[in-house]
Amino acid sequence: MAGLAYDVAHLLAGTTLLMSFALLYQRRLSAVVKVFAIQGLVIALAAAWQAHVQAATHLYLTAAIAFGLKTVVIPVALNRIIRRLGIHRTIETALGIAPTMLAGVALVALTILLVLPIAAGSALLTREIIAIALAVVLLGLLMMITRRNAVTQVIGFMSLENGLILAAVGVQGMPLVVEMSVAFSVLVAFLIFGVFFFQIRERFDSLELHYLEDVRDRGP
Amino acid sequence: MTILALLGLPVAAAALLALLPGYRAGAAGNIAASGLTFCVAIAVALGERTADALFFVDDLNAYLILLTAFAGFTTSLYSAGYLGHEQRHRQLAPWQIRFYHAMFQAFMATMLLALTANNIGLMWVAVEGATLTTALMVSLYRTKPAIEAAWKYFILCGVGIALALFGTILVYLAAQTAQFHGIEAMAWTELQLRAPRFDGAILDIAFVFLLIGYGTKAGLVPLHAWLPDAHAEGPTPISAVLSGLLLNVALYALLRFKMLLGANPQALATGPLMIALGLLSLLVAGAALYRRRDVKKLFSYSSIEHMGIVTLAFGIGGPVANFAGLLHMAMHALTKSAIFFAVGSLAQSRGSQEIRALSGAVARHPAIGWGLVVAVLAIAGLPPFGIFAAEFMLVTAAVEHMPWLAAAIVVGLLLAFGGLIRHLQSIAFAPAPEGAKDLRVAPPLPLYLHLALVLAAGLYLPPPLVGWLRQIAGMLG
Amino acid sequence: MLTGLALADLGFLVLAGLGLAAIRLGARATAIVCLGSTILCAANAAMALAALWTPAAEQLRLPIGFALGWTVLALDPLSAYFLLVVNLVGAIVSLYAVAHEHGEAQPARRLVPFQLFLFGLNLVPLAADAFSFLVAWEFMSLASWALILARPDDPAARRAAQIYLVMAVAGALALLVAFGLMAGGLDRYDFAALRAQRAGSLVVFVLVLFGAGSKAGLVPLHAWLPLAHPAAPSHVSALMSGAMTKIALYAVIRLVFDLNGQPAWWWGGILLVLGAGTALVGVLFALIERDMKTALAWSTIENIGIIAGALGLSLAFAGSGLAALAGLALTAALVHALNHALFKSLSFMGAGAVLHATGSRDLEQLGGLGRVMPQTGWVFLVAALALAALPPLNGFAGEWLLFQALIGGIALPSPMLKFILPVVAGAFALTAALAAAAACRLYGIAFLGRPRSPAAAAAHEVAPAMRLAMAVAAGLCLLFGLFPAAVAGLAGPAVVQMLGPPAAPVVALPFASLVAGNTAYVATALALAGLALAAIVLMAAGRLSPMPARRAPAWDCGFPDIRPATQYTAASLTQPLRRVFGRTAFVARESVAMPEPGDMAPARHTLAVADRLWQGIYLRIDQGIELVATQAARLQQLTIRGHLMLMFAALVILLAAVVVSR
Amino acid sequence: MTVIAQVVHLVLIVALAPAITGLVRWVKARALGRAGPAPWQPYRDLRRLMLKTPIVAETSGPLYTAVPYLQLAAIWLAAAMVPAFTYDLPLAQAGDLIVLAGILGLSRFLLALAGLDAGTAFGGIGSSRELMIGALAEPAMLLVVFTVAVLVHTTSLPAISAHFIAQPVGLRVSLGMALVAIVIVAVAENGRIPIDNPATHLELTMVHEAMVLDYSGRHLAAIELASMLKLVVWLSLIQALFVPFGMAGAALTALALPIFVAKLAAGAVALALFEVGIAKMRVFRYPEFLGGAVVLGMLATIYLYVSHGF
Repeated sequence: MAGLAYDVAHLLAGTTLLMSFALLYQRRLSAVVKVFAIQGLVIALAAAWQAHVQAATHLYLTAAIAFGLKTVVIPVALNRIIRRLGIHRTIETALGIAPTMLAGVALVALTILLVLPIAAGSALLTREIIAIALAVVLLGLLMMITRRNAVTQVIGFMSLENGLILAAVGVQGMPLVVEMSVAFSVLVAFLIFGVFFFQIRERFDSLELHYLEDVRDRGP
Repeated sequence: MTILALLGLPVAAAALLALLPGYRAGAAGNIAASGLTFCVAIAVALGERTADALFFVDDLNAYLILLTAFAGFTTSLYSAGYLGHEQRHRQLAPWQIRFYHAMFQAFMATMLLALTANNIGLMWVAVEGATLTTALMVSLYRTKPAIEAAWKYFILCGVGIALALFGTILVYLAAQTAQFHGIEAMAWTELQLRAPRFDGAILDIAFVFLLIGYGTKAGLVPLHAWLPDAHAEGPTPISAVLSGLLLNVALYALLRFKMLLGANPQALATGPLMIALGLLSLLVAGAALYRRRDVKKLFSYSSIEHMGIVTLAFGIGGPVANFAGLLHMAMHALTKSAIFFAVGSLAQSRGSQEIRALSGAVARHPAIGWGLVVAVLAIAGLPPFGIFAAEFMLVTAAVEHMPWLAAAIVVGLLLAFGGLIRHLQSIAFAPAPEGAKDLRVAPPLPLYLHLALVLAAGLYLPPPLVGWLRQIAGMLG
Repeated sequence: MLTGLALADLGFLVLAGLGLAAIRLGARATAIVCLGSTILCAANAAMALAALWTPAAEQLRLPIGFALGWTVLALDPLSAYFLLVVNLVGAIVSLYAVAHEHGEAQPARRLVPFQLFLFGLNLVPLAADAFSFLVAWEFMSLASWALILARPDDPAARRAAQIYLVMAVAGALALLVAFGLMAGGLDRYDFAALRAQRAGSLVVFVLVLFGAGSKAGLVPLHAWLPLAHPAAPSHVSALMSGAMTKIALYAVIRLVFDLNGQPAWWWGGILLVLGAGTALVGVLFALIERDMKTALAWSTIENIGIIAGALGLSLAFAGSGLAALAGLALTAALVHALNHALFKSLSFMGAGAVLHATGSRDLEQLGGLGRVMPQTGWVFLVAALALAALPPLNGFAGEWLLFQALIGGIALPSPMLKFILPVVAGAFALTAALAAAAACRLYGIAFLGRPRSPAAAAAHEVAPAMRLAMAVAAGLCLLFGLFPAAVAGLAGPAVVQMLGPPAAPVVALPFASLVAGNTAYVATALALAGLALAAIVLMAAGRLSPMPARRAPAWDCGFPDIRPATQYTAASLTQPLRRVFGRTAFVARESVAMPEPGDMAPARHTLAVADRLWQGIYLRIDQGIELVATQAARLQQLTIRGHLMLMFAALVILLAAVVVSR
Repeated sequence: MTVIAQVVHLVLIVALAPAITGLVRWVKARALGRAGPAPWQPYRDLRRLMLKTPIVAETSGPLYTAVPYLQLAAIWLAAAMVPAFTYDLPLAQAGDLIVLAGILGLSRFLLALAGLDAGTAFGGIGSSRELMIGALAEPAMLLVVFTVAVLVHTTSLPAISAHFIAQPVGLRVSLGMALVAIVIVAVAENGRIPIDNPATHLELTMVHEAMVLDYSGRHLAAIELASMLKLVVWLSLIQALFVPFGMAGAALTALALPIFVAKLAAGAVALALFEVGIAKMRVFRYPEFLGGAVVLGMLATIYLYVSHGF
């Protein structure tokens, strides 16, 4: 049982990381949303699997939230935003795809170096989970800073959050996971609301309110 | 029990104030609630040190609870006058004032929750809640710059807070390595006891994320970008509590984690990381003080600088430097909010917060102007004020441990001083701009109250207080 | 005694409170407050004198101030001596202020900081722990900053105040680090504890030189001084120049001689050379500055250089184990400190009287004041003679001792110092001669000749209290000039305290003569002889030349133009010297605009003087700060994505640091 | 006994001073092939001036009339401090070379003030140049003092003379340099050629004469006498420092006084011949001339170190 639990969890975690790379790889907005939905699904599965393995019912709730929000609601909402605001379908990158991938690999290498000193097998899965979650978090952040479209940045942020959930559900008996994921969802909701409300088409920092020039730090 | 009262009071007040119509009743309710909270905070600070599953009180958080409740109370006094002016001059609609009051109490509730929470997750939730409430308050004026500032604040702190959550989860994971599970494994009191057996390597990674996450909230360079804008665009009382309270609470969170790592023999020394960020904050913010046009941005950079100093102090560690850090936290909170009180009143009188537009303060508003002069001299670290005492301890402690660091600190302090004094002189003493009209503003009493406290702390700290602070400094290791 | 001094010091705070109340009470209350500080200062001076008479070490420990320790106040000969300096000046200047403040707008603006300034000045010598020392030190800076800002509408005053305060704080921070180094991890900052572990650290020495030197005006840390002194009201300039710079020197002596421990001989060499450079730079600028008070400020720099040189010499001797010579040099420094305090405050009060009477400090607008304000004229002549370091005034005594110490320097074992000595001696001699030229210029242009402006012609004598204060100061200058040994005697206990019994200055009391080796300076005897000879000359002239003098227009070699503009001006008087030194210490650019032949326009001579040190150091620093500030400001201009990038970078760097450090 | 010697000294120098100046002028005239006034002509000049009505500029103040007497008294005092036929003089014990320099400085200071008091252009010229010369001469003078002090370990004039009499140090490079330096200083201080021409009538080149241009009668007499006395001070200073031979100590010797007068006369003749041999310098070459003296003074000290060992 332990072997299977380990293998499945590892597989799901690995898939999440793969999806993070896939997110970085995509050039088209709709594809990014799709990949993100898949990553949400994987996370939901991972949570559900852990709920099953640890016999922790509250993790089912987490899985349900992840599935509901990340696989259904948010992708739909994002697609609507894209349509409504007429956002370009291609992604404007600050750093080319290939360099981004290279940077991603470097980050993964960094995470490996970081987790190496952790005593192996001291607890179930700890080292592997940390390595992958760390990589997902860093890749999410990388996506936020190398992609210019607001929608991709929001997705980067949520992918970062996926890393958190991966870490949180992967360990035995982490309390308050549900509470925290709810609190986090509020944050995300605000974010999406903000993007929608301020009609942010391209970037976070151009609120498209035509006053940018005279407000951004009126000082020099 | 008192803890519940401490947290329940602002929550209830927030709900009540959201419903209470009218500026007068709202302001009175806000003051009353804050005053009561302050009284309860005194009771908590004087009362016994308790710990249960969710909440606890020890010397460290009792100190900050007292400080937070006090500054919250005085700021509520100030904001009554501030909002009165805004209301008279139709800057804010009644619903906005009502919203402000509710949010003020909600913010106080999150601050106190973050301080009293005996759970790393709960504390995180509280800090996130504080982000949301303050983001809403920053955008209170609904002007475009205000909304932009709130947005920037929200995004940067959102990412920061996400990283902090990751760090929090990692700490729990580290606890796992010591076969330590469940809700206790997130309680400060328990974690602190068992930290020596945790896997140090995980704690290291966790601390980096926590440092970046809560460091964003504390406004450390290079994570500080949200801070000046948020301070500048929000209502001035909010600038005062952001600088005086929120930054301290974020640092408090860092301190707690630092203590955990300190207890673990395998874990990395956290000092150098904090020293690096603190020094960077001090130097960069000090340099950034020079080219400022907006007075509130100016003083928010000064807040960054002081957070840098406090972080440095705790990074150096040891009884003297920790004492300095603790004293500095309180002194900075009091002085900086006093400065915002003065600056807010002046800006209301002139209808502008451009430094150039504010000149002639001493000639036109002697009471507020001199108050500002004294407060800025105090924040700049001149005696006989409390910050000088704290900086004295910090520098001597730094000299003792790493002389080169003392040199860097001194350069940073001087740089910041030069920037502050340049603007202070032009605000306070340069002749008022041609045709400047001044609306009447009453000198804010909390300004003088804070200054009196800061002065008193510089001249004489009562031995019980010194003993208390020494004890906390000892706890911090 | 110490309790009395401490209580009197608190009295200044009370007076400051009264001064605040005097906002509404008007001129009478102002005068009362100033009189109050006169009395307090006089009482303090008397107590300090008594403490010097019966040298003893007293200590008070108060449970206030520093949170992690006690406030320790102590009175020993060194602090008593400097308290005497401060309070002599303080008493005289307060008396002057009684009338000077009369009729000024917003008296509280000056009255309150003035009392606080006196408080700080009195507290520094008493403070015997690092914390209260620095508190008092900064208090002094702050109060004087407020005084410089007494007329804030003047942009020059604001600029001066800003530069002053920043440099003062820089100095205080340097002292703070020095104290931290001296405490060496003991976490005890009272002087007794510091003294117990004297390590003789070079870094401390350098920091003290920077910290106290910036307050004293040691070149190249002098930039604030010529800006701040003229900007402050005259009685404040007197106090700053007379007392505050001395307190800075007190800090040097206290920290270097007393607390830091055995110096290496070559430290003294550094200070000696710095002192000589300071003296030269100061006097050269005093020679060309046309603003009276600025010229006096430069002269203060010069005298600080002389005192610093003497201190350096004393250190070199002490480091080479020559206690007696070290005592001689330290005596020179202390004697000159007291004397300079007196004559420089007298000069500033005189300049203040001129400003009061004519509304101008510009030498080119003055002239002939000796006839319209004769009493001020005579006291200023005394000041000028003292400034010129001429016998029998008190400015000479200290320089005489310094030269004796320099000559004693041939006993130094180090060849390097021996080579430096003649150069330094030449520099100090040049300084003395140039100081005489500068003093001659100040007095000669302002008080002699014919008035160069209507304001100068219409000047009137100043209020009696101001004249009284100046007369007291002038009287003391004469007294200390004629009895230089008395001053050396006062300095004696402090010298012995710093350097041990063999260093006691040799003072032969019967003739009140200063003795160094087998050389003596008996001012009284020479003055009596000079007076007798003058009497003989006068009698002989009266006997042999019976014709009464007749008044007539000046002949001037038949040159008929009697317009005041034909007189020599302040600029032209020292033009030859300016030419000689115009390419070294400063950059003097002269240009003459001659009109075309036939054009009736007057020719114009313009003179621009720039301080090389200002351009070379201060402007560079300013530019550097501007550059850094621009970069730091640019950080704020980034987009949100840019800020996120910074956050990401910080995260990755810290993570990498964690990896590397394991 | 010493007091009597002092009084004799005081009277002697003031009586001799005009004669010495007269001697210089006479020798100069002779050397130039003119007959020249008799050496005692200065006495007549002084008497004539004393009998004239002094005219005082209207624009001048009280200092103006006081300065001639004060200045004369100061120089007389300075003269009294320099060992002459004996070094055991009370006033010479009361001060040293540095005090002497100070008193001479005082007299210069007073005269420069007097030049400014009338508010005339020429007075200013004189004062201005006098101040420059004084400023440049003083370091040279002090370096000479320094050289001597290194050798004798004191700046007290009687002690120096006594030392050189008791243990002649012989000819030394450094003393030679110091001598040249002090001669240059003396030339400058006394306003002799090449620095200043006491006999000039060209106002623009005047220094000392320009300063006192407006003085007349007894005031001018006092100033003239003072400058004559000053020459004696410098001549006796040079003899006291460099050729103190024949000088008496505590016990007076019969030859001391004639030897002193002879040394003064020899100095005067030497000065006159020196002046005949060179031309007046431009004002802006003074720094080079006096700077040479400073360098010589410094070299003198350093050579002393060399010969003494460090």
